[in-house]
Amino acid sequence: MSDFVIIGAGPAGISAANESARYGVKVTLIDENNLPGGQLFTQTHKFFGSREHRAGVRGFQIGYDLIEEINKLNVDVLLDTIVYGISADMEVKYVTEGSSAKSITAGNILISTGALEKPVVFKGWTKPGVMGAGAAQTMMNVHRVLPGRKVLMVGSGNVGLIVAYQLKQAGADVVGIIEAMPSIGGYKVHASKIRRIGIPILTSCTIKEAKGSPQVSSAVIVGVDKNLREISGTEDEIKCDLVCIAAGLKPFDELCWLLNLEFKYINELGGFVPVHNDDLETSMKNIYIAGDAAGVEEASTAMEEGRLVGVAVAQKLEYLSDRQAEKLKGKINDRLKYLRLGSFGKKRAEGKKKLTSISK
Amino acid sequence: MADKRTSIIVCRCEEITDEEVRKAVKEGATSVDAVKRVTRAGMGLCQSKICYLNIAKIIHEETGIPVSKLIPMKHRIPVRPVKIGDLDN
Amino acid sequence: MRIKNHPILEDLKNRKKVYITVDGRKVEAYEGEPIAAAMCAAGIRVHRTTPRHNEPRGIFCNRGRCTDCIMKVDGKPNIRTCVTLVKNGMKVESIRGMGDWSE
Amino acid sequence: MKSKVSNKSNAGIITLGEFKKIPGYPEEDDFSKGPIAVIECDQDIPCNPCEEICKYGAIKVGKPITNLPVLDAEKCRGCLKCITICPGLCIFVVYRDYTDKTSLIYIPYEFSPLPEKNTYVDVLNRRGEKICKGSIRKVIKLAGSNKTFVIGMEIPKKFYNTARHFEF
Repeated sequence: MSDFVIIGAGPAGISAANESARYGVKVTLIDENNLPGGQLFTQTHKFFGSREHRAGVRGFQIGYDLIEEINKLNVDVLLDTIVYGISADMEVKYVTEGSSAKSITAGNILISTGALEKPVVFKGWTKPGVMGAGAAQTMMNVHRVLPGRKVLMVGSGNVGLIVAYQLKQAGADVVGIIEAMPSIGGYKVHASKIRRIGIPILTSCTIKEAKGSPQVSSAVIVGVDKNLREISGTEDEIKCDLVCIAAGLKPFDELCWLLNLEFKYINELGGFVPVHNDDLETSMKNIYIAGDAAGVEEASTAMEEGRLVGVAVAQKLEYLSDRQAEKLKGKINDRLKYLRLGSFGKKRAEGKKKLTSISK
Repeated sequence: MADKRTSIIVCRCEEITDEEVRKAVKEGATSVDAVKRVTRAGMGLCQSKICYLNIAKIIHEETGIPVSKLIPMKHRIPVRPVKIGDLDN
Repeated sequence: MRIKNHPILEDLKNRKKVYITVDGRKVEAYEGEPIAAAMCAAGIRVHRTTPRHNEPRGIFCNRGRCTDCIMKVDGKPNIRTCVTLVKNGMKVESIRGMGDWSE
Repeated sequence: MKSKVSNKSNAGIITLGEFKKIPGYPEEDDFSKGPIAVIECDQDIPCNPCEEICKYGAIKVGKPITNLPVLDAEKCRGCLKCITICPGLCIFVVYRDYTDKTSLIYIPYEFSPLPEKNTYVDVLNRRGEKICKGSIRKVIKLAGSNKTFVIGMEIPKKFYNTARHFEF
């Protein structure tokens, strides 16, 4: 039996663990990797935001800080552990690498399982040498192995722009970034960094085929019109040994589907997202959701959402008085509000509003 | 766009092609689950983590049903690959 | 290719060098890294060929989710090489088709 | 990457005309005072470390933090700190009148290897195009810069508003 089982030790999960354990909640934090931190350890760039959001600090550095914090608290951390099911009576079923299946009954559960990369289908996309941008990012920034020498990046959202830049930092030659839409999806400042180091960004352009045998040795790109239809005659074959797909992320929510939670389709948040209230509690009592699993945003919002759940659970278990909890939540919500301002954040804020407004 | 996409794999695990999924949809499989039952797309080791959106997109293109109405295939325990031997007790 | 002299990240120090074999070829690896990373560093990108269309496959999601990078490891088939850490002397083999059990 | 697809995209390029609309973009006169920060940030991203780090109070973001940073040229001393803290790497310090004929452009740099002092380099504009030759004069690691170096490159004066990177 555990007061609070957290599935996924990324920025949201660790933050929730820290925030609730600090007030005395007995927490079990589960992750399938051999180190907590999730994708923070792939992030070598400095984060945006303000001082309270740790702006100017690099993602992996925040990861180390969160781990240091968790080590000081009394949190039960299960690594190399896959959660393969949750039963309706709050039994979390898991397998730790090298041992047989176990289960733990949870008073509260947080599903903070992050996101999955969306695929792009084209001829040859199954060849070795085509991989997700996040896959390439893990390979270079965590494992310190260059995933390719000549890289074509497909997609110009922040992930595509940042990973292209980081590939260049790691020593790869990025031949270009292509984007099917007429304009880029990510921040202009990220695109500016890319452009001034000489990497072209082709808009209204898509990938038609990855060629090579047995692995990628070139890619055929083609121009597209406003309706994303290929314009024949504009094909070009580009030499490259790695094609990275950065077509956006979607919440990784299979445990929520398994539990038959109520979902809502919110395009701005990556697709189907579990409906939740202001405390991030889902349609099923005592089941919480936070981070990208609760709608794809950013690591900084994920950490704040995690903290919010941590406080909510501590409040529910009476480790915090209502007054204390509301005060803490108010501060977190203020910080969240700031992260969801501006033309980029606003869309996510509206998406979140749609999600929370229908659940009550 | 649809016409040029034949023979491209959409479900990586079970190696189901765009053509096969389209055929299934035309024959009446208009949900992700129905496509799975007819073609095996989504039944592989990854359990539709990668191909779900590809299938939904094809159903949308063929029938006009919005992707927002095409829920993922039914999830069952175990949702992640687990060795049968590990489940002994 | 191993990344050295990264402008942001420090070199990983004190990692113990180990060796694995991939389809009989001796491959240098570091303790604590996944099989797929060691293979990628050695330039081996094809992990298996598929049962139905006999297509080569390698790393796709690198997160243990897509299962494209599965190989036979120490006699056990269908092991996700992107999340399975190397051990000295580990025997890694490509899977042709469905893969089988041995030993 | 040569391509039949039009490569004329302005993705990631802020034109000079657009800059001039940014509140606080230095006036022509401001450049005569010495090194001065040029903040090339024109999107309402929630972010304000540049305001926090400036001990001269020369950068104002205020609340909400999606406001664009505004430079007070009077207060800016060209101390370079904002260059290293900006997560978007979009702040430069421009010393237009470094000599009679040359300017010194300070840029954020996060690549390896670092250039050595007095290296002769190709100077790149915002599109990554080579525009002239220049010389690396400063390679600076500021305290607290967290791995972001500042490189000062000397270039012909007429490029002070276009030179933004280099290659060697």
